[in-house]
Amino acid sequence: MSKRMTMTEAMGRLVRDGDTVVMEGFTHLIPFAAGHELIRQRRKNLTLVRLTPDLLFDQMIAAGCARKVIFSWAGNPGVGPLHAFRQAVERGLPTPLEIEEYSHFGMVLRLQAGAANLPFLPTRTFAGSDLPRVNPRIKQVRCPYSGEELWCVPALRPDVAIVHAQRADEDGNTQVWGLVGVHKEAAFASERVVVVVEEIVSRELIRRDPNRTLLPGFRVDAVVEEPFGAHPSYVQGYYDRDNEFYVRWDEISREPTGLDRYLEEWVYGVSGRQEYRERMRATYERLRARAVPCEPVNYGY
Amino acid sequence: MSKRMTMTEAMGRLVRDGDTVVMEGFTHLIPFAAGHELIRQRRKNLTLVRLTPDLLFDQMIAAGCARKVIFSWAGNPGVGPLHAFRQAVERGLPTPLEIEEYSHFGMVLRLQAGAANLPFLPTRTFAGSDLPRVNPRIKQVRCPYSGEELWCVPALRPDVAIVHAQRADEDGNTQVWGLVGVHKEAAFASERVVVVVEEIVSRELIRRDPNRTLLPGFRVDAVVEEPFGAHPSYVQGYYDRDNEFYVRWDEISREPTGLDRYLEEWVYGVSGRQEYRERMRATYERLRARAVPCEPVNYGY
Amino acid sequence: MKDGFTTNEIMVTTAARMLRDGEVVFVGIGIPNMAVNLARRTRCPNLVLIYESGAIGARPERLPVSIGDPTLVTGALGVCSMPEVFQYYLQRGFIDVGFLGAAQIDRFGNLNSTVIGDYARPKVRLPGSGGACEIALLARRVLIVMNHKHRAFPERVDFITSPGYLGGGDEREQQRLPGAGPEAVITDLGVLGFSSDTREMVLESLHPGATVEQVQQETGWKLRVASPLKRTEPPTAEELRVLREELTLPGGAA
Amino acid sequence: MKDGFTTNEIMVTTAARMLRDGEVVFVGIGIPNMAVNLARRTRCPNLVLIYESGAIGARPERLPVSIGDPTLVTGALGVCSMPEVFQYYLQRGFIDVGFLGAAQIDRFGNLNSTVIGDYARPKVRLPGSGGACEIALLARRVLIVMNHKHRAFPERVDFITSPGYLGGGDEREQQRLPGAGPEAVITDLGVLGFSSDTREMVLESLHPGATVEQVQQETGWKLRVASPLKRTEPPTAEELRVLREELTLPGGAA
Repeated sequence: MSKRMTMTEAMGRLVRDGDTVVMEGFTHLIPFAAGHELIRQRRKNLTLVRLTPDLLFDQMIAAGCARKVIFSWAGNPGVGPLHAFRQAVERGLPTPLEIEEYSHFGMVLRLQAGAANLPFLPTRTFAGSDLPRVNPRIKQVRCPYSGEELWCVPALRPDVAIVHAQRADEDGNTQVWGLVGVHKEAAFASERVVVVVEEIVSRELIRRDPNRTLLPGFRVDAVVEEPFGAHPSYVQGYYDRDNEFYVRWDEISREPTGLDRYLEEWVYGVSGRQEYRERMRATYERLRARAVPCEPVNYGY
Repeated sequence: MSKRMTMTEAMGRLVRDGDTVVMEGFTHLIPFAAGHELIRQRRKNLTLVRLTPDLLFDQMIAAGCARKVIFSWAGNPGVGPLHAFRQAVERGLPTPLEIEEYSHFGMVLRLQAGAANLPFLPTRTFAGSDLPRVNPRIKQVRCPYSGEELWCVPALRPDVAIVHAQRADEDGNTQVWGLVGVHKEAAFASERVVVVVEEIVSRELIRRDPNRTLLPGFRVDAVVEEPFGAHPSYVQGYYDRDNEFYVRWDEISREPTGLDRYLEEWVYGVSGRQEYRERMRATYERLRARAVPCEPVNYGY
Repeated sequence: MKDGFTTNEIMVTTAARMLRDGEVVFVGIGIPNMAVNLARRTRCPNLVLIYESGAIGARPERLPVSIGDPTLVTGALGVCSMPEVFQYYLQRGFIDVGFLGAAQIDRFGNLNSTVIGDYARPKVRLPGSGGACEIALLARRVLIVMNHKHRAFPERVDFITSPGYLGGGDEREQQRLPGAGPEAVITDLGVLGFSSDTREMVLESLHPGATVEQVQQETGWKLRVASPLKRTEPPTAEELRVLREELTLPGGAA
Repeated sequence: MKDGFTTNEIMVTTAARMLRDGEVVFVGIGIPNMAVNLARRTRCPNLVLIYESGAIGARPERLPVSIGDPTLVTGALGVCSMPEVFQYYLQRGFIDVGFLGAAQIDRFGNLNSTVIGDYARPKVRLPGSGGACEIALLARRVLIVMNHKHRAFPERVDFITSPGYLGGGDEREQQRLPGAGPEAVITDLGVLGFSSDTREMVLESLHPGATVEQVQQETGWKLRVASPLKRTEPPTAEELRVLREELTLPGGAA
């Protein structure tokens, strides 16, 4: 049963004002095309969930989509701070932003507990850190065997997961390779799942390599084909990370006017990722991946 | 650094009398060659760990290797009971066998907790079952968020994991496809790890498809190349399950004399898996997998 | 085969008809496997077959002998680890239907696949839970398939491996078990449900040729009978054709 | 570059020399990344590079700009999910060395990468923990790399993101923190260790050209100095060649 939608349809039908939205991807596979569409649709009061808010949430915060961010590391990797995020946290501009903060391990476990339908999961991190002091959701649990106190985090169950991936079939059976981050846990933890892929492929191609499947179609509500949809992040086997843009973002976002100009030109000023891609043809060509194919394995018996 | 050993060396150096040994593989990749070598080396007082003891532990119990079995389903799938296991449990023959019993989910979580270095993991199974009544290691833990009582199991930390896989390089970097079961958790939970593979391949072949890697070499103490080493179970892409043998085992093992004859002929009576394979050439040919290759994916950027 | 079909065939077709298109089904071997594959080839082309071994959306070319058969992987939609299948699929609530069988079932649908006699001094040591305990608790609908024999239908099971309605009534809710409890028991004689108040087993449908007396004789307590008592629809010609032509095991029927 | 090498270069070579061949190292970006790659190309060919992104045994062709760079995957020995990297690798105790940096470090090696000022009303909001908190607790050896500036070396950090020795002495053991605590702090001026009794920071080695006075001036408390105080060995010609020829970022030094 085809679950194919346009990005406009998928974001319009599956993401509502006030939703908790997880948009994972650790450097790899960050769903920028989806985020831009949410900005264009002027979605409001979202609770945004990512380990690393990255440029994606910086843009969504600046555009006024976010009420709250749940995260563990908010920076522009190797470049500097996220200016819009800092403005919002330090000065409440353009509007106040609530934050809920963990370490990476804590965030990972919140999603894993959600995916496993457990109310909590224990961990050996957090001991001696001030994080539990400022985040009362980080609690302790006593081990019924050793008697020791472990720290623990509560399950996170977002309303929607938006998952960028290399490929899926029309039914939503989704495959990923390269860094997989916490994609699977984010999708299983959430009530609804939108998958955005570089290409929709045949069901047969998926079935020829079942070990690469991240999500089965029945766990997916919409599949959107959006080539270059993770730019300026990257997709292994498709295009490289646009490191130059990550550096330029520091300048663009330093002043709200620069950031607004960027949104005007590259988000509000395009109809969607197709137009963005066309206007960025030279960049697309520059970043295109060279071929480093793996060897096939045999699934016969 | 090459970790290559013969099966005799690997079992001799890494498995000691009295050890707790996990030998996983859910139907797929059951390490029979390793088990037979342990029988030949007359290893004693082992605590054997598998979800499904299968013919492998039936043979090891009959041969007197086992003091205890930790398990969740002891049968010959689709055929009938495990006769040696039953003899030992029901009548203490040839020697008494201690058992410690969970459901599959419980066993999986014991290994997962061991792999994660947690003292326990919670679960929603076991409620209303008599299993916690007969196994006091299954306890309850109170969720510090909801207040609800969940069941939980303690971590399992075996002395040795023996892991059968399709291929590894000399350093022990190990790849698996098809059913992966609880292989990764078994290996990470254990103090020592022996990997048995159908073929040792080049480091470059491993590096060309890093997403297929189950275990990194630094987690592995020995790599043994043993083609047909999982027979009568199967290896996806190499050979089919010997379903006929599983049916025949019911007859072979029904009387201790039949079972002893089998051990005499196929375990004690061969020097190792190479001789076994040569004496079973027709079976090996019959079971050989046809080619059903996957499509390569691109790892470039 | 006095009615033109075997008892296995009517069990398979009856079980197959309880499935709804698009459901995600945790499949076992034997009759449940036949039932799911029959349903997929007739009324429910969009069934998703999941095996506790980790095969997702399997498309078996041959009838699998075990739930870890290689044919469940070749051409499957996906493969996942067993920690994932139990946590992210079953415990998360994504399994619509789970099939169970057992050595014993009692008046309140509790299942025993662990031991006959005392646990510490077993008369017969059975295989144990496998994934049955968690399927009984965590699948949305639980269907049980068993041969109807007196020794398999005692009033109380010797050991509760997989809980049904425990002591009956609202005991399952009282003890806060997850899941709704078993929905139906499909035997070689008929179909049994569970009464909505006492939660005891009720004979709801008789297979062609079977009688209430016969069912009572093979049941270890005074069995309640629904009124009206239905007659199970016999397998259609098309169902029998699929079963006999497409779903035979290599070397014999399942 | 008055001594023929930059401060970054001596930090990198000093950090690289603290690694032992065969160790499994959790790598960050910047100087730790340079250090690990330098060590791998000189004294420690069997180092295993692991990134919290899930890349195992990476063999980067170019210097990664981030710890999730695609070059960490192409040609790696393996890839695992982040739940696995934190649980099966780091928490399980298989990471021998973790590198950390921070905006602030205090007398007892506690690190702050969360906030300057009050948490609820921050003067400067920093990025936060990332994986630092768990690396500080769960890696077997923790090495810290920071520029030695007065504002980065206060007597007490504003916020403990990643615990060092807390209030010093045996407080870390008292509070039953896992792990041994930080081993060394490598700065642009020298190398500091921690005293085995009070657990306060001790200047152990001065880089060429640096003075004790200069280090004290950039430190927010009265700094203990080891006796004898060592001089850091300057980078060798071979180390500098590898750094300059093989480990430059596309478009500039790391």
